[in-house]
Amino acid sequence: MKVLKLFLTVIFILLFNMSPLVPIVHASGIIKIGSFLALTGPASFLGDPELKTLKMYIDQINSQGGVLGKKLELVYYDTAGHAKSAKDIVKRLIQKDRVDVIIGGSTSGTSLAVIDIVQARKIPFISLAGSIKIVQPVKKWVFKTPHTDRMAAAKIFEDMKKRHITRIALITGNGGFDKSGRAQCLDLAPRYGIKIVADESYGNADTDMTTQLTKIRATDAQAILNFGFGKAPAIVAKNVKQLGIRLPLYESHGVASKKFIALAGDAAEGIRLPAAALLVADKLPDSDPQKKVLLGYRNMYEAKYGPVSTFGGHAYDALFITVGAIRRAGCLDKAKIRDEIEKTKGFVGTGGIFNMSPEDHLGLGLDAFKMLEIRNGTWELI
Amino acid sequence: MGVLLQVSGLVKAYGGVRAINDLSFDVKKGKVFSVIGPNGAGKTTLFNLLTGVDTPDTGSVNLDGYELVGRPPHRVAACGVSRTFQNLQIFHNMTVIENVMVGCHLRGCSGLWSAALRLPSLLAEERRIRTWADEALAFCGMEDLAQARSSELSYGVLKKLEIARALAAKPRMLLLDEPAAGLNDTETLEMCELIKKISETGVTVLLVEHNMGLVMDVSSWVFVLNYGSCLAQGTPREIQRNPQVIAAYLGGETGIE
Amino acid sequence: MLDQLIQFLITGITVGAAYALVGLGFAIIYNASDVVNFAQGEFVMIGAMSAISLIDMGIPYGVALAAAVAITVCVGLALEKFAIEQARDATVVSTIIITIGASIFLRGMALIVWGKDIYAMPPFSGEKPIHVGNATMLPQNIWVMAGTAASVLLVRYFFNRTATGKAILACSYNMKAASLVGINVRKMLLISYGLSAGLGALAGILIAPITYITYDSGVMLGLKGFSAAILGGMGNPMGAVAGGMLLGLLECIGAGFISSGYKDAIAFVVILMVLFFRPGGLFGSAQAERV
Amino acid sequence: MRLAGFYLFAALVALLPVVFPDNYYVTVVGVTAFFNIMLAVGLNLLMGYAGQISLGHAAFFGIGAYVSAVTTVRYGWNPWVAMAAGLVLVWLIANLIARPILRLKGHYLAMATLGFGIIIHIVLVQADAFTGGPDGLSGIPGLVLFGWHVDSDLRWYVVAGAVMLLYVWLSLNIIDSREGRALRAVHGSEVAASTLGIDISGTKVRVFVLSALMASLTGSLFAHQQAFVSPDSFSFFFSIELVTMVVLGGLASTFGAVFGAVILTFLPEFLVVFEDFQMLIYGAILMLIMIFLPRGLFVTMADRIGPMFAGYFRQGIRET
Repeated sequence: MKVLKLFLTVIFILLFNMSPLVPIVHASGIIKIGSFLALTGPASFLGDPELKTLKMYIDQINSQGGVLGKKLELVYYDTAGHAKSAKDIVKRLIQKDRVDVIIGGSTSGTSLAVIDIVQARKIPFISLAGSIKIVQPVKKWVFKTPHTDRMAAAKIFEDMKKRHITRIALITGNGGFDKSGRAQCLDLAPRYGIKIVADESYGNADTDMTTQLTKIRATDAQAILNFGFGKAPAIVAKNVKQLGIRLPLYESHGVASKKFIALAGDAAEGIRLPAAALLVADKLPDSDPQKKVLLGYRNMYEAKYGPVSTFGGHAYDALFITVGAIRRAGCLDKAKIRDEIEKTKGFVGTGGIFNMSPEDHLGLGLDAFKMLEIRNGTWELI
Repeated sequence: MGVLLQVSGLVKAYGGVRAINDLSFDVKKGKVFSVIGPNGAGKTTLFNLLTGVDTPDTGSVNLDGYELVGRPPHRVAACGVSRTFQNLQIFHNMTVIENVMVGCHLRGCSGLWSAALRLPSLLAEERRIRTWADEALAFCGMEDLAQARSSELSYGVLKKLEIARALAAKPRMLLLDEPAAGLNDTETLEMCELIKKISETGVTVLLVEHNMGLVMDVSSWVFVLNYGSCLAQGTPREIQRNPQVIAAYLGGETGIE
Repeated sequence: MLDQLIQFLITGITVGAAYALVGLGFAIIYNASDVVNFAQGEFVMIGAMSAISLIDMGIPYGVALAAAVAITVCVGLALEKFAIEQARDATVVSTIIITIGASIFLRGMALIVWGKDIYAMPPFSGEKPIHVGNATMLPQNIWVMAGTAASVLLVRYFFNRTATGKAILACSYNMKAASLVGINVRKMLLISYGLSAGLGALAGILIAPITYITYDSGVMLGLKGFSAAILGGMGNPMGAVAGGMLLGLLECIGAGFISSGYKDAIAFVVILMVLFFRPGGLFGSAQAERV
Repeated sequence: MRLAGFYLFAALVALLPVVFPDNYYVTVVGVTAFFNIMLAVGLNLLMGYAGQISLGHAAFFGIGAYVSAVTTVRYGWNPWVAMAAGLVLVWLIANLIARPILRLKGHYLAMATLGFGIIIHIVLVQADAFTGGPDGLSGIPGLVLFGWHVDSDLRWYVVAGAVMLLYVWLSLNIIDSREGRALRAVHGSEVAASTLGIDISGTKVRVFVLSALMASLTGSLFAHQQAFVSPDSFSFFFSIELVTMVVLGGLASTFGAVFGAVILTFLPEFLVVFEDFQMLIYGAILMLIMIFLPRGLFVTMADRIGPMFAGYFRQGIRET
């Protein structure tokens, strides 16, 4: 008897714990946008501005009456950059929170991990991560807004070609962004007549990269290319300076934020990197169609949170592409929203002007990237 | 009666100190052979060498034709040597009966896979092991305690449990390391009876003990160890009268009676 | 080639010095209480973070550094008082989990206090590279090496010459005996936690200008410090220092001559090999079970 | 009555999806919990019963998962063949490293297993031509059981649940056998065990290999269920989480490991609402449980709730 009672109690406790978690009936009058972002962990500097941007603009849209007369609601969770948690979270978003669209995946790993699920569950998903593998080959339900690592590599190689650089040293971290960028560089370099004479790697939590750079110094490289994000590229920049290496240093779009300049200090001077126009918005000619959008986003973000980065801009683009698609679809039918996202044409975002098509789920050209050089602690267009 | 154990030229040094210094002796089959000596005489070291827990520098230990030196403890055990410990080595994570069932390890043969799948052969063997363990417990008069947790038992009972566990292996030779240490008079008396009973079943007993009353009562041969060497050996009566032994034990004042 | 080797050695020794300090902290606590404190890396992070915050507040450099060490020491004392002391009778594995829990807790605290930002600390004395042949180093590299050397000497002095140090050593040999001869074991444990926390903070402050600090920087450094202490032999503080130096050099030589991608793997393979052939670490003694 | 607790548990596992067929916590988190239980039960054999700590258990989990992933995705192998290949590889590796590693004791053993786990993780990250690097490998085919496609969350619940129950059953069986007692004896006192004829290193090696094989099989299932693998699922953080599961539930108790795995799977799900405070709370909970219930949640609970109830689950619970 006692056993039975206890067993029932256990069951009861389990049920009690479950009851608030039983799927909530989808409330009409709300459009649910699900999001999974790297809010902690090494990639948190991506997820953080992305979340802030989404929150800020969803509040703004709601205060202006919402979309189709419905309010937007953001449901988000932290992946800490882990692919396994991203998968579980996306399932949770679809199954438990019953979101209408998903915007998120700060890192390529987390984005790639959830593709199978969104494809199977047929839900529109706009990724905020860089890897070209996310949209190539094209997956029906998967889109993305950031420029690809392949575009970044191409942009850098174009610039190198202009400077008659043919032999470069590559140094990358061990994260997904770094590794994927490295693969694209290795793949693209021959097309630009560039030979990679050193291919070094570091751990993203390492404290010092002088060893790798010393090896690079001993080669006949004419420039150094560092694909990475977070604190490591700043250490690389400082170590390059410390070792007295006078080669041009290229960084990727992973360091397109004021933070990098602040961290690297003097060592940042002269570094070139490809980045979205957002960083140099005020230096664009007034005729540039992006200028108004960029200044608008930047001013609003900086008024509320401080220095802007291009990463938050990706979330801006994804949110407004989604909102536009929902408006055009006129309903919350997921297939219709997806079709409309795919039909996005001439959308002026922070990353560039998006022209999507069934063959291109990104819709940005190489011209969306600007080549920048850091001078006197800020970016200059070159 | 033949000789079961032949020890010859055994040496073990720790650092520069020779804990066991060129020992040689024979143990006769089915008798109680006691090793006595003051603290630090090397008694426990000797037991460790005999059971493979420690390896001698030189010398040989021969059990009925098998050389034990160089064998790891579990192989020595497989030759029929079982022991108890001065500092109790009870498996506190098991019940009393389980402790004794571990003692039956050598008498079983089932492996991990048959256990995992609970094959019929395993079940049959488990039943046999259980019976043997019950017998060993009963032999030591502990049959009521089979399901008790070993952590709840008194020191005296644990001493007996170690003996039951060692007996469960059906050894040819049993090494008892100070079985009466820490026991009260009644318990010591019981222990004395138990050792005699074990000896009667034909198991050769090698005993290390400080309680001279018990040693003189149960032993058929006493071996006196001093600084790793043999001081004297003989029947209990001879040892009690040996002036060297009396001198070693503080001029005979501490009661070799 | 020689120039390269010198550069690798400079880097290796600097990195190794930081590992050594963290490893020393592990060894001191282990010696006093047989506990491996996996929150040691968090002391490094807290030390560096506090120093940076205090400097940002406009507090004079030297005062800020001293205050940062003091803050970390307080954290170390609190950890001993509120976690370790409460779990006196816990088994080895339980204490491992407790200190892992503590490290997660401290990291969580840092996340709330300092956020996810990356912090940089101004170097002690400028950033002008010093040339050693064709190799270069920063003034901060010298600070790291000198700071480590000084603290190692101080720790040695403390344990070999002072009454408190000897008392802690006594606890490490036999806690019961130590308390019987009138040593306040509780107090000695507190002191050793304070000391390790202080050493961790010092490590953090020394390396912060070379690298950058985030709330989760402690994880890697803690792991490397633990490896250093094990490599040297857990019971031997000077072994931990040697282990740290060796680990730093291994990484740099491995990265320099074999493969930078596998440099950590190379270091761990060497550690495994050492343990396989010397199960008590390089300078430790293997423990034997007493029968 | 030997397996009464097991039958109760099995009934609960079987009933949950019937009552909540499309509940996220049952069919999604539940499956994750099953994988964690499988790993924890295997690790508990090694840690709880044989007393050998391992901070590198995730490595075997990872090897199994990656062998399945790489061979099916890159070479088109049949998943079952891939699974067997994973087991063979893990068997080889485990046998190779078991003897030297298990000679170590205490913190040295912890370091060696930790180091092994980290080495494997680095290989998974760096050998990107093969493993896909940090981005991982996707497109792993699902399992087909006699024409029955395991393709929905509910079906995975059934498969993973069945294998999980099998693991629990195996573990309960092993503990209560000659070999299981030998394991526990090695933990209790190595010297006494050896003088009773137990081959210490052989026993340790066997259980090490067994728990590695259990992890490998779990890894293969995990890879097919996720259809995607990436190295961060197999990092040393996860190894430590596994150890925490085992210790949190209570060492040397199969159901303790089950309980610990369930708690640690669900805890983060409930803590997500705390956002930035999540880590702080998680750390605090871990510390508090281990400080105040050092024998583990489940073991302490089983002891306190009463002898009747505890009797069903207490099989093999450590007595100290």
